[in-house]
Amino acid sequence: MIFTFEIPLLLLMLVTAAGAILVKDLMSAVLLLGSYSFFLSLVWAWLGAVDVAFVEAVVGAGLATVLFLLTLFGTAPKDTRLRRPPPSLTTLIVFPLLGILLLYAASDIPGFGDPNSPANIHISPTYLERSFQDTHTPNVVTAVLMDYRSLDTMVETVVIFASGIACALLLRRHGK
Amino acid sequence: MGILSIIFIVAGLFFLIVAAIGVIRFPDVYSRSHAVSLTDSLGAFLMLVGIALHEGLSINMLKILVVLILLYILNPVIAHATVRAALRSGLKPWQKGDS
Amino acid sequence: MNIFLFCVMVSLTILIGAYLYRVLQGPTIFDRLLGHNGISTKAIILLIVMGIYFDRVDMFIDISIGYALLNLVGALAIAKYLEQKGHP
Amino acid sequence: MTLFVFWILLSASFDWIHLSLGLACSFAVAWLNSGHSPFAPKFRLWLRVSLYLPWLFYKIVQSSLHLSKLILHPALPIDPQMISVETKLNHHAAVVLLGNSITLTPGTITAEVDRNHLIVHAMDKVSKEDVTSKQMELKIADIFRDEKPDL
Repeated sequence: MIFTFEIPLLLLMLVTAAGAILVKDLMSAVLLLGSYSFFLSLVWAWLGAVDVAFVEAVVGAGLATVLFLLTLFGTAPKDTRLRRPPPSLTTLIVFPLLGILLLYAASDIPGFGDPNSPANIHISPTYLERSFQDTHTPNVVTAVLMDYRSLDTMVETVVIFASGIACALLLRRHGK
Repeated sequence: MGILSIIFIVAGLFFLIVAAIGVIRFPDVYSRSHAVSLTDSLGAFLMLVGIALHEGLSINMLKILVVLILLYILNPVIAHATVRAALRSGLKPWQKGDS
Repeated sequence: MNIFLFCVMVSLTILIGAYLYRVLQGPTIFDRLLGHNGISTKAIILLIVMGIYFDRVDMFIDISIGYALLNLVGALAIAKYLEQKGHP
Repeated sequence: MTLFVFWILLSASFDWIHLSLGLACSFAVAWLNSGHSPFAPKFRLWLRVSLYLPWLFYKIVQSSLHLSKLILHPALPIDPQMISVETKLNHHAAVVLLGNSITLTPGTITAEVDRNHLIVHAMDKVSKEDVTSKQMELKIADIFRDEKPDL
């Protein structure tokens, strides 16, 4: 009963993504991407990852739409109809192979919610039992992100900061 | 309490379905926006009140009411912005004689 | 009650599909904007129903408040943009 | 003040740290934004607005039933038209409330607002009557009868 509900959501996501590629006009593509991130966030919420869903809603639906709009506002949206060359032979061969490889690798991943998978045996119980004594943070996800993996998170933040600075530099030169 | 909330939710669902039919059937932007406004005002109201009744008196019910008030304030603003943008960019409204 | 809520969720998803048809098909950009708005309203309601279904309303309701605010921001930005540029 | 209540609703925790932090944040936000608001709502006004809301809800239910009858009718007997309405309201918030009520009522949508001139898109004759009968405007003028005109 529980797992059947994701399938219509995933189907809607597929339709939206295909529409965003196929649609002729860039504004509509931006709107479709907004709807896409709504659906993605619904899927996250359905799987129980409420924090990820919140971030997806904020970044995907709010910020990304506004940023895309700013980009369209800065460039010329009238001329940028999608002109795609037909795919070359290499693309036609390599990408299905890559897909098959990924599916093959995915068959090794333990099933969703499998109690015998390695992550569920060792790591999750430790985090769940000890995170409150260790860190005094009520939210386990926050504890994992900010305490157990704080170095990782810090370097991620550095990467995002660097990309932000790069964008600011590029836009400043554009403004002169 | 349970029966009442089920009645409210089913009524809200009925209005949502009607609004979706309207969104598909209506001929132009302006009249479609009426259908969307039907969703926002009555469908969402009935759904959320039904859910709040099901939840019972607690902090969550108050939060659901906050969502409801937000919807009531923000959705007319969005509908008005859409229709004004359509009007200012020179889209002609559908008249009765058109096909 | 749980089965009833599940039926409500499935029918909301079908309704989202109807709006998605309008977003994909819409002759002008404003139709797509309206469909987007309708989709987000449905998503807010769907989130709260989902919260009831899981008995974790306190977590899900915060996302729906965030949705409602963000939807306003995005839609207003798009509408302002379209007012200035004119529709294609 | 309103922001503080909002904070309490959102955080739903009542320790001293949370409460004082929320109080500080809401005062800071209110202080930062105090220059923009054209008028400060008074308590008497809120009371009258909350008395106005049930009537608005009654109108919403009535016109929703009418609009869903229109939608489900097989021949789709709609006659959409643009009408322009002059209002005598002379207060910013009153005009905002009027436009919001018109948009919230299914069947009519405010398309353009000038100072006291609204362009309304109406679905058919019945919903056109709603706007042209001035009923809503009289109610709102009654709410704002004591305020100083600022338009």
